[in-house]
Amino acid sequence: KFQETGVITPEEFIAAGDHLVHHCPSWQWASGSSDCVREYLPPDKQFLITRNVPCYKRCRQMEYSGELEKVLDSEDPEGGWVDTHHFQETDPTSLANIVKDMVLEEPVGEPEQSDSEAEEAVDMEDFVESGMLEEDTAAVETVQEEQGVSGGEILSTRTYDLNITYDKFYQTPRLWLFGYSESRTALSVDQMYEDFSADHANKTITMETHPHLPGPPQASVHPCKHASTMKKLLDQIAEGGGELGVHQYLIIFLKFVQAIIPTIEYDFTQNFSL
Amino acid sequence: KFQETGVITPEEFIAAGDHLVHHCPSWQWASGSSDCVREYLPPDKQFLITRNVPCYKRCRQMEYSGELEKVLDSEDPEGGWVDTHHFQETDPTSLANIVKDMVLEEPVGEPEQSDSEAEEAVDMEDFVESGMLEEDTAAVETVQEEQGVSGGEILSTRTYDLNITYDKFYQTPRLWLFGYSESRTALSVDQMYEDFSADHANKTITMETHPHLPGPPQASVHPCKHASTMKKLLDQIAEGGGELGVHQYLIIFLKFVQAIIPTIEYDFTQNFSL
Amino acid sequence: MEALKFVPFSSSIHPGFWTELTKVKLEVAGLNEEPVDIIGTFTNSDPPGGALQPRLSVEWNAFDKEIETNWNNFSVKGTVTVKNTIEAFKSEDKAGFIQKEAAKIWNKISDGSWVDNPEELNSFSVLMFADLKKFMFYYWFSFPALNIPSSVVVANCQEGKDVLSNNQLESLTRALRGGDNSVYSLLMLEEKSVKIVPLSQLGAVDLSTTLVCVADPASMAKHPGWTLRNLVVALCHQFPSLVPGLRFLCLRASVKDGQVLAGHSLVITLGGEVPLLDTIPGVVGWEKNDKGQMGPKLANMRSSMDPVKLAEGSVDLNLKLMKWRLVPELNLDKIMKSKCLLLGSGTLGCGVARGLLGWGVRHISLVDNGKVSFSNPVRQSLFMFEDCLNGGKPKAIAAAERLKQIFPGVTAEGHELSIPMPGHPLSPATEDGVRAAYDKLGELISQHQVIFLLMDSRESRWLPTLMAATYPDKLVINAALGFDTFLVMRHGVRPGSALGTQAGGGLVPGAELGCYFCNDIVAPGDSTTDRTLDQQCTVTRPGASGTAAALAVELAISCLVHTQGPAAPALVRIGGEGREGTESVLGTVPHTIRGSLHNFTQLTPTGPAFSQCTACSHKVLDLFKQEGFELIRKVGDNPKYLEDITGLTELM
Amino acid sequence: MEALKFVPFSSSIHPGFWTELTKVKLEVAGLNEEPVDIIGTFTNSDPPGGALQPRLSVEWNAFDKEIETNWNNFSVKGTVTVKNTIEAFKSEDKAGFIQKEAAKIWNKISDGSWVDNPEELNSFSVLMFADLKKFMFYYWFSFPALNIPSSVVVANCQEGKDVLSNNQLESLTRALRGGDNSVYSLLMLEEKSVKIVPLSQLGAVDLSTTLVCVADPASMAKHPGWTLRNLVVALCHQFPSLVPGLRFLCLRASVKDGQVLAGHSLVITLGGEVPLLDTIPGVVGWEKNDKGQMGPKLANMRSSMDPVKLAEGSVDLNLKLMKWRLVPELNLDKIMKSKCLLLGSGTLGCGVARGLLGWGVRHISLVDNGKVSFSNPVRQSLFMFEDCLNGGKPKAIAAAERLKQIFPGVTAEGHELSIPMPGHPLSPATEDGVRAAYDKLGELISQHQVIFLLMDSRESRWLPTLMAATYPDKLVINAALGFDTFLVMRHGVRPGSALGTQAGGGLVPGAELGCYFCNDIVAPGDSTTDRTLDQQCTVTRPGASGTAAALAVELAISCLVHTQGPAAPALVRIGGEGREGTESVLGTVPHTIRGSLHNFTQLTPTGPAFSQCTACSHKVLDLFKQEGFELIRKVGDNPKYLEDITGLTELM
Ligand SMILES: [Zn+2]
Ligand SMILES: [Zn+2]
Repeated sequence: KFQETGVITPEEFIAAGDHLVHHCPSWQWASGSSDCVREYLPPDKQFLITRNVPCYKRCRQMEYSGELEKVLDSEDPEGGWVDTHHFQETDPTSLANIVKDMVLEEPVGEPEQSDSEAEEAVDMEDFVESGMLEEDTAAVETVQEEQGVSGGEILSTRTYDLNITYDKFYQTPRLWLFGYSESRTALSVDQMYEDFSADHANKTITMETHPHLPGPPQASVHPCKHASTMKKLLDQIAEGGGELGVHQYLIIFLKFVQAIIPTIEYDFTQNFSL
Repeated sequence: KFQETGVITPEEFIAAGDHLVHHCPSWQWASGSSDCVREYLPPDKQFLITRNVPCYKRCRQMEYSGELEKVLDSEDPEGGWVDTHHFQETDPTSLANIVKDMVLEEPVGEPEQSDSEAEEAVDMEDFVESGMLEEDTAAVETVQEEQGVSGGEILSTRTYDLNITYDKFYQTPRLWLFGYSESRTALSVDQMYEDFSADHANKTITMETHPHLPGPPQASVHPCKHASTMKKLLDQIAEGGGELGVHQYLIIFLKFVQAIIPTIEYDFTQNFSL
Repeated sequence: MEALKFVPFSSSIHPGFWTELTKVKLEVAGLNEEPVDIIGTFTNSDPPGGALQPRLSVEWNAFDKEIETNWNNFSVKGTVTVKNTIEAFKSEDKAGFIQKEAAKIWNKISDGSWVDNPEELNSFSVLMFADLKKFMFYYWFSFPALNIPSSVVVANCQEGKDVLSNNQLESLTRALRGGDNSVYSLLMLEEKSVKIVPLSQLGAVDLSTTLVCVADPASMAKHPGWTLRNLVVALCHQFPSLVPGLRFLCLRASVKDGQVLAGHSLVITLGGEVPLLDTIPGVVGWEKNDKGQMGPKLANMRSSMDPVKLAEGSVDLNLKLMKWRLVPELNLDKIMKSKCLLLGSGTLGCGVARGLLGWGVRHISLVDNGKVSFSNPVRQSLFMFEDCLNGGKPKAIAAAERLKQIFPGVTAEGHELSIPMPGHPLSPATEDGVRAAYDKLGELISQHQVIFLLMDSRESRWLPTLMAATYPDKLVINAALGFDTFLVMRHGVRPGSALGTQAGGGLVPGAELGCYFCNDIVAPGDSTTDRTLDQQCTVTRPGASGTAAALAVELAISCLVHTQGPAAPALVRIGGEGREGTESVLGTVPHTIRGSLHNFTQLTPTGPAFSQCTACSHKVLDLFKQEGFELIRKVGDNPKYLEDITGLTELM
Repeated sequence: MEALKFVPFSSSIHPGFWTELTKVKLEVAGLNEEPVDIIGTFTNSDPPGGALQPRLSVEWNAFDKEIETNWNNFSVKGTVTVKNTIEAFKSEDKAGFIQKEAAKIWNKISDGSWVDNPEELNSFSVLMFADLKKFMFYYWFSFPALNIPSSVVVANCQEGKDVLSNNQLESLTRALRGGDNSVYSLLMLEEKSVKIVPLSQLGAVDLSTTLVCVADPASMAKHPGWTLRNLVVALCHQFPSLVPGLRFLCLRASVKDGQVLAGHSLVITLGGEVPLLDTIPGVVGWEKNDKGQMGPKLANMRSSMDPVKLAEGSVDLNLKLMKWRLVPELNLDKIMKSKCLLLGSGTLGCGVARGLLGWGVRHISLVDNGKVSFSNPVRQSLFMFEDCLNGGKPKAIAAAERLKQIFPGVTAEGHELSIPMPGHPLSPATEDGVRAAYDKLGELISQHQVIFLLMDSRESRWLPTLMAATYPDKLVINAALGFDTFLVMRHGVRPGSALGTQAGGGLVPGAELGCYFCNDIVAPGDSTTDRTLDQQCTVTRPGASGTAAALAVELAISCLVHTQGPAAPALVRIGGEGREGTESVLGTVPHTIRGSLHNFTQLTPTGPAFSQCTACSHKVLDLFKQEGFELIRKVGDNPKYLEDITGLTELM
């Protein structure tokens, strides 16, 4: 079934999720809000979550990444921890092309600015307290200073929390993204778009209510093309004489996803070549 | 203007109303509910009203009317008070034909019964009191007994109250009818249809909110063809070398109306011939 | 010498009175049961002969402090006592009630104040219970009358014209139209005229040339109406010596040829003996009901006051106008009684439901599995912003609720349901839910005559298409949207026998028309196939759904009123001469309507049924009859199964 | 020997927390300002290098009694204190607030209970003000920390991999993933493995082969995070003799290629002297704001939590999908910013308003002079039953209100206005009202770019047609209904010069297209002329208005986005090759669309302007410019006047 169509059942989703959690320790099963339990999934395995995925730079900064990586790598004891463009490095052409199909139509033009109306500015200076709060000499100063990187860019260490839910209608996994700014505030959708590949930002990412969590609508990769994309991949593998188990679905799925969101840095256990 | 189009202004309506009240004493000006005053009409001349217009028989009984009339006339000291078919008698052909145009389209078929759902029946017998109420020997017995008229018909002495309002959109008068049964309860629209000419009942009479009175929607002769009908009449008179003053509008108007509701008996002062 | 007999009042109530009474009870009186002052009127203009009983009318203005009257319309003061419960209404001491009212009149008689205000001899009191929820009004009028000593009798009864000259009558009617409209007065006869003076002048006038004038609501010969009654009692009390021989003009004034005529008024001369009258006489005056019994009347104003009934009446009338004026043969009843099932409650579902309401359809069921999201209300015409809050209401349920808010007379139900789809395999976790949905869908289809397929995916249309095709008479209307195109079609019917008998002559019988899947050689469920009309991330021009929904409804109605109903044939090509039997009273009934907003065109092609169709072919229908839910399970796992059993696989 | 320095926590809040906090404050806490228990988490998996500051995260589950944690995700108990006013938030004694929290920790240290529950050394307290109306949350985290005696210093700082062998590291990470996730424990080093025991065993282990293990949220070289801080204070108090030389494993565990790596953990050996610590030391721990100042943070969640903003965002996104996916050149901005005036708020007006909402139009004005009647809601898609009660709300106003209820982001206004009409003569009583209506209509037309004529009478369309034609750039869309037919058209523009230059080649320039009256040779206002499309007792098939309204909107939008806007040319006959310049990005922009539900056909004829048109010809326009309201008065009295001035009279 999976081999034929690229869709998976809830049971297969659980199997693939278990596989992912086992091989990618940063992923965990989560139960979500008790109000939103889907009865076709075990209560403690409602969806998958990984938190704190760093996102050092914006998509448009990708070409300047070399320098940044040096900075980051300098203190890395294990060498090369940062592994950007993982996807592009391993799959130069064909997979990338397949993933392009996840865009529903050929896009032209650039996204419009959402006309964020002038919210009344709150003067937070007014709340600053002095004197009565003693300075802490044992705390390391952490306020980010402007770093003299090319173009005067500030090093922005955003993070993302990623969720993978099961979409019953499309019978595929569905990825959700929660972004936090360097000052730990939730990113707006427009800010998140800075981290998404231009080909996808305005076409594949939609804002919807998370099926398992309370709160406002969240960014999600629309699953309407997941199955057909996966099917194409399966066909290519089959042509090459290989086979992909359904338990590997999420591993592959995350590779697709990185094509959409190339700037986030998460770990892949299994390099997979077509 | 009136001569050209058959429409009248509020001022002309007032003039024609004054003329009507003067010549037909049963008509009176009324002010209506104070919530509904139209500023383009004087407060005490908002609309015209005549009450208690008898309606002895239903349209389908018209052919048996001779006998009934005899009954009614028998005690009439002035002879021939009842003047049915006034309209038909004086204007045998041409006006009747013109009035037919007040039907919007040629009608076929007969009106459907409104599916009055079975209302829970209230047993009014249960409320009848005996014993404690003394019989009144000085009261004339008035309960209607079955009168041995042909076909065992009960003599039904309904009455109608008629109103004439000014319709600002159509710039014509508009007739309203409130019917009461022989037992003085308000007639339903279906009951009233029994008194309207079959050609008109379901086409020209609509139920609408009275512009000056509170209460549920009331039966009204839709004014959308009034002006053009009046215009045709004016043209015919002009061909005959005559002229009709705008003050006579309502007199003529009521003649039209009697073609629509032939069973009600009201007084016409001026016999008018084309 | 005859006994004095009076024609009683009958109460007559203008519908506007109930409206105002409801307002007063709800907004002013509340639970207070104290009598409220009202004003009624009577006329003395009824045509002679007694066919009309005298009427005391209360109208929309009864609660006003003062009301307009005129020469033939007289006011009477009264009260209305509205009890709070039907029990209190029933158990009210009726004798005591009228006794109390009569005592007030007697007080005015005994203290002599009636002479200056004689109209107060005349009053009425209404006892009521208003069932404001049901718009039912129980009411009982009393017109309190004091008994006249039986020794007082009628000495003579003539007509006015026998007593008054023509000149006097003319003078009288002129005075009437010009003057005030007191119920009681004195009429002084002069040579060629009359003069009207207040009743209080009674002691000061020459009674040989003066008549006591009373506006008389009655129209019977010989008998006066109620207005005279308490006056006689008052006169007996205060002027006993004047009574024998006293002449009364019971004034009646009707209109003929623009003239007011009063010659038929009664002139009554009293006779007999007047006994001492110093205590309150017996009291009568409760109105009899329609059957002549002592009981209250009931005004059931439901159909004219209940806004829900009013709405129903209005909507029906609007539709009847269509029939009366334009399409006399239109079978409105058939339309209004059709039960319609709408699968999908999105843009199309909302639009179709509204169109059906417009046609008077009273039974609409909606199905959807989604919730109302923030982007919906601007496109989906039954939803509002508030429906999106807190995660959104279930669409089908919210849509049904709104339908009732639009037209309370509709029976609308919403069902939250995921339609089982090919290519969506069952799993142990989902099986129970799918099975329940399957059963529910089957039940819904069996209960409705018209099935609208208004979903946003191709595969969800398959099972309802199949299920409906197992009946010979379901009308299935399918609508689907592209970005700026739409498709609206009716499915052919699949009676057991007819298929295969090709009728010629440029038209295709209803039994040989295709379904939505008849054009396809791929089974639904494969999401890689073209989905122009089922694009799942739906992006459409708003007008596409507006037009498609409107046309889907019109196609359904045109087909419903066709003599052959869902089996109506379709012309192969439109524009040929109107072939016998293809048109309904509303016009042609095409098989398919395809429209484009790109160039604002519209086509009505006709497509025949396909014997290897994955949804409506006999092969599939037969298998479905055998296997039922098992077939759903198989095609859930593998939609290609449909291609196999229909032979499509071989074909390719 | 270096001073002990710690990397402080930064607070990190999941949007779901604000949702839950709002719920708790509204539904549970109310005005109660007592601290509420919450749970946060931190991770020790950040990539090495210190780019990420340690984060204490509170998420959607913070108010749960217990939360899921895992090997690299540790829970921390805390409280949130929500003040009721911004003033109370501001004036709260911050020093006292944190002092109180620190005292609780000190109590646990001084009574020794921390040894069994060491995780209680770690806590946080949030001071907040929630502006729930504006969805703004002012918050200030404190992570109470007791000052360590400055004489206690770092004797040595190494990396884990320098102290533990590979086998030991591997044993450690295996234990981590399999075991519990205490923040504090003891790590006993064995030959090729490690063993983890509770911290309470501290007195019972061999400290030469045991490290105190602390999950460390920091990722900087050299400096541990906050979790170590109060532990050192507690140790100094309870085990002062053990402290010098005590080794701590500040456990950091990141993931690489599916492996958990801990070699970059810090191993810190303490040194220096431990003074007597029997009173509570100084307390620090308020979080700095984004600018490094001592101040609260602000989360403005308006755009993600305010349902109105959410709706706006959703609707916009839906439209942008159209642009992004299908029509990239679509100028959405132009559409959304167009101000639309709808003359008539009946079936067509309601439908058009909804269509415009669907296209994202934000400014819609409606005009009508009627009230909502009981038969309206089933046909007029903005009204509901309740709008009919008590005589009915004014239609235009009710419609505007509903638009806002559908989409709060719209600017919708309703105007109760009777449009002056030819053949409706002014009279002294009506003149003021007509004049005011004339002025208002002129003002409305000047303020809007798109004018929809959606009335139910022909004559009411005349003045708006004329007024709009005095501007060179108004887009006028006219829709009219018959029983089962409809007409939708755009009026040609009337720029001062262009008229008369006939362009060839099968297309008619926008300046030469006709208006609604261009086909007529009779002036509006004569009610005896044919009124098929303006039948005043409107009886139509519901689908006629549904389709016409949808097409009117689509025609307007197609025309708006055409490069020439209202001046877009129309093809004389459709179906010829797509001529240059006639299409907009959305397709053709026909002049007229005529449809019939009788046979489900649709035509798009093109009609040229008529030089003697009673509404848009230069003769009439010129006269209107000269005379203004006087012209209205004249044609009010005599609509034939229009026929005279245009020369139509002669023509006939
Ligand atoms: Zn088929
Ligand atoms: Zn024109």
